[in-house]
Amino acid sequence: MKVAVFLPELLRHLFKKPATVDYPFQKLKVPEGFRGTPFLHPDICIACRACERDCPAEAIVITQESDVEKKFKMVIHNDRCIHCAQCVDSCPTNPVKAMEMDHLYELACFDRHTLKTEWVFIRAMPKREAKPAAPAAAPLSPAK
Amino acid sequence: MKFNIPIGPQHPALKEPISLRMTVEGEVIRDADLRLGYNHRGMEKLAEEKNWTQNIYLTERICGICSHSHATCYVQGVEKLMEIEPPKRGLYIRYLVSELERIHSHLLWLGVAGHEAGFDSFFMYTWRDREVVMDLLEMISGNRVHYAMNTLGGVRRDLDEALIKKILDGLVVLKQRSEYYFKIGASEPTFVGRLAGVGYLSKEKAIALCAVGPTARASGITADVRRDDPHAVYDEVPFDVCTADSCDVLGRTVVRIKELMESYKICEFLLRNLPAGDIAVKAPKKAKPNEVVSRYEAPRGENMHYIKSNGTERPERLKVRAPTLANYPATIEMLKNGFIADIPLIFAAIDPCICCAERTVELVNARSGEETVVRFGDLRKLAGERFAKSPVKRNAVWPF
Amino acid sequence: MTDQERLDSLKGALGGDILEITNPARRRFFITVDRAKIAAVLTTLRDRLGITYVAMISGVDEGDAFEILYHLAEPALGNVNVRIKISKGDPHVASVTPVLPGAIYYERELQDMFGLVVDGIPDPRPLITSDDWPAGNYPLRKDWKFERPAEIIPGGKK
Amino acid sequence: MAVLKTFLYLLVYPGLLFLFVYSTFCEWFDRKVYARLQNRMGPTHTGRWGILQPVADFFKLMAKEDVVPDAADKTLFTLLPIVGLAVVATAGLLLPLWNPSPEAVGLISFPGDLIVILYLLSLPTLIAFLAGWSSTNLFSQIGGTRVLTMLFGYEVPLFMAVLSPAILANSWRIAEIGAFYRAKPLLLLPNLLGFVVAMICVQAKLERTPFDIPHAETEIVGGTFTEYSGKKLAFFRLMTDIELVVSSGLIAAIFLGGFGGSFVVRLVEFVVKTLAVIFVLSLIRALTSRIRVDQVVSFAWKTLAPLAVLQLLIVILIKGLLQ
Repeated sequence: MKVAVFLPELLRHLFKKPATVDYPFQKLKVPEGFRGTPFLHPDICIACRACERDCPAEAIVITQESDVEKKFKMVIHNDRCIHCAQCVDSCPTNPVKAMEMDHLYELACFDRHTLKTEWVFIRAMPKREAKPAAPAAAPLSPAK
Repeated sequence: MKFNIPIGPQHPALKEPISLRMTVEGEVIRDADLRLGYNHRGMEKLAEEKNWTQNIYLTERICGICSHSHATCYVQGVEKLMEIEPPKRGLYIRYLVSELERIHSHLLWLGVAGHEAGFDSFFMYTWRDREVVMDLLEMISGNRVHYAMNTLGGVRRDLDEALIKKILDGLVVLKQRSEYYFKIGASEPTFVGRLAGVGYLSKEKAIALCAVGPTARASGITADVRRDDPHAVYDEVPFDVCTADSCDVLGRTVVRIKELMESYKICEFLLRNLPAGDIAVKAPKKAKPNEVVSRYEAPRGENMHYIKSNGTERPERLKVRAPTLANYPATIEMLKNGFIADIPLIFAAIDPCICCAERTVELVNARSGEETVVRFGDLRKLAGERFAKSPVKRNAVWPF
Repeated sequence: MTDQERLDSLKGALGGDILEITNPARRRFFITVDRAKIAAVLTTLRDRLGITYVAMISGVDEGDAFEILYHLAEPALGNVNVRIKISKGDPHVASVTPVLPGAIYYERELQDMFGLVVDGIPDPRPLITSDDWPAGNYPLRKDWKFERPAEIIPGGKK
Repeated sequence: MAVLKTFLYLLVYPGLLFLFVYSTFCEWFDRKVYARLQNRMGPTHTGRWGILQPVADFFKLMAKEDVVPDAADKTLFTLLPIVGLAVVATAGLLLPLWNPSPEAVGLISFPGDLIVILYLLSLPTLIAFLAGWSSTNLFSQIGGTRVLTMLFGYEVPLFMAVLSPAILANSWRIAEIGAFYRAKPLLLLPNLLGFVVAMICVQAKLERTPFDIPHAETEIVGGTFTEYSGKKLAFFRLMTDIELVVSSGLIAAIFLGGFGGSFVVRLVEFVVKTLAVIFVLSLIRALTSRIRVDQVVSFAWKTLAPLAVLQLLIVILIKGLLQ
């Protein structure tokens, strides 16, 4: 029977740099492609509601402000968002997606109302030469 | 003198709510009873109201540790229902993430076993090294816990050369570390003394009580869905099914460490033979009326989903069987005649992942010593009374 | 073993008890049997084919009847699913725990979720519903609807 | 004037204030070493390198709500933490820190103080048992019985191991034992076995891994102190810290020799020796996993007790040879 087999491993770490970081003062970088919070480019959005339909957490709400103007309001409820980025995948705009994810991860706050983000925008017209955006068939092309 | 000890629903040894009630004599357990239902979220009902795409993320949230397992099990079933065949590269990446998840889950379990046995250094070291695989998963998928890699018809993100290199490097580090733990953990006398002979489950009992996963394999049953019913890529990948014959917690530890080694091999194989091509095909919105049983070997054992479609965008029925539920009858058997000191170890050895039910409170009334089941409504009333009598008035009011 | 051989061995073992047998995918078998014979069928499968592992029991509400599926598995045979139909007017089913002791939790779940009565179950307490769960509420029946309460955000609107 | 002086002794040095400051420092040292051995950072936030963290913990606990269970014996429940703190603080006065010269026999150094300090160090264990038993909680009661069961295991080997250097030095007074080994440092070597046994027993007495069975959190929640909260828990934590200082100080005084000299040198020597002992205790804590209570008793009687007896034999033989 061996005794104290862990000893060399323990002593080796005594003067090594700790594996943990002093978090609130020192932050680790998140990798490229980290899924943070979704946000909208209101100038590209064609208001097809594909993201609203596919969002598993029902965190996206799009309402039409007035019939004549094609004015829409989009609210992202970040307090419900599960950061799956399905809205980015579902977004049919090409080549630039109207929905994108940022890299923020410190989302805690004292009031859930501050987590709602809101955009009021005029619907962008799909370009003629681009493929007509059909809301019924959300493309499942992978994100880069 | 016999008395009842409640372990849970809230207890430091349990990371999730479940209630174990032990009848003990001195330090020896004579009987055990299990009460579920503290974490039921009604997901099977909810799944009937969501469309096929939304349900991927719903099934992913059944569990935090084996999130990819449930999503993969669901997705491979739905792909059969929709009659689509994902491209090879997509499948390879999907099961690469599966194996990485198995690695992270087993490393997590090793740490938890160390913690339950009071060996905190082992816990800290394994969890430090688990960060390596967590970082890899974050780089691949963009998140540490809910990878969201699956989509109907393939995966959502591709791997490039630099990332493949990083994963291979990470695997080398992990392999070294695991071999070290295997050597060290198996020869630290206080640790082995706590694990050996604890939680005995004979092979006959394991078969009769339908144990699955490492719990069954540690009792000498060579059952592994990856080999028995190869799903997707597993008939192309060489690997061994790891078993042990000691039928105790030490055996379960050994099986998990061996499985870690196998998973490193599988990951390497998948990365070195990664085919070129697309990673996903387009999936239809609806599925024809049909039914499918999808099986998947999760880190904790066999995962089974039964999916029935009715021609609409939504499933008619989604039944989920998580491996932990299958291991509960065996756990009760293991606990009998053990020591109080071994409860957390035995219970942790099935790697419980409690994703079941909610809303009841069972407690021993400390004043009379009688065991009563207090209803949630009554408990809230009691809390209200306590609050009304309390000398300090808080001005914040709970909104419900 | 090919699927045809597996199909033959299942047919050979069960004989006339099979009302319908299908093989929709590799290693997947769906057998429909009479509800009264379920325990006998599982005993035959256990004794003659060595199927001892019940993976789960699932149920679907089909309006006027319940469809109950016993999902069994065996390494060589693959996945065998035994289907029975139970009319809503007489929601009784015999317990299979004498044959397969591991089925106890799934049978208790059936009782909670569908309101079936499992005759001869050794431990009939509710498994996942709470003790003050109102009687007659069976969540997985299709006519049971859950009204989602309106979301209240603590703190009030700014 | 003499009264004032005595009060100063009791309250400032080597009494409560010194014990409080030094024991919180020792807790910080223990936590930091334990964390660094595990490749973690340990306390970092309060004070430089987190050095004030145990003090902050103490004051935070003092401000917390204090709950007494309805079914508990309130007087006993309330008195125990105070008595416990008083007992270990008294034991702290007997450390050879203050009055090390063998000539000055006084209030806090007298023939037989070794026995008194050992006795005072046994009391916290009984207090922990009473605390567990009086709080009428199932987990506390299991913890309490475990405390007593363990006591039967380690107490006898500890006494034998600590008394053997005293036998060699032919004195029951810590100051005289210290002086004896200062004069003949080579005679420390035969006590090595006793030192190892005493270290293990002290680890068990302080209920640290591998002997943290009475408050094994994954088994019996908070163990003996499950029902304690607020000020009472703060006192118990301080009691454990002072117990750590006193027992490591005792081991340092008896087994580790020293140089003697002026007050400052003696203080530095004391600090260095106790920190060394605490370092080894932390190392044992990081090195092992918790064992079961039956394993403790069998280990104590099958291994520790024979070793302690062997140590006694060695000492008696050497003493015979010396004469």
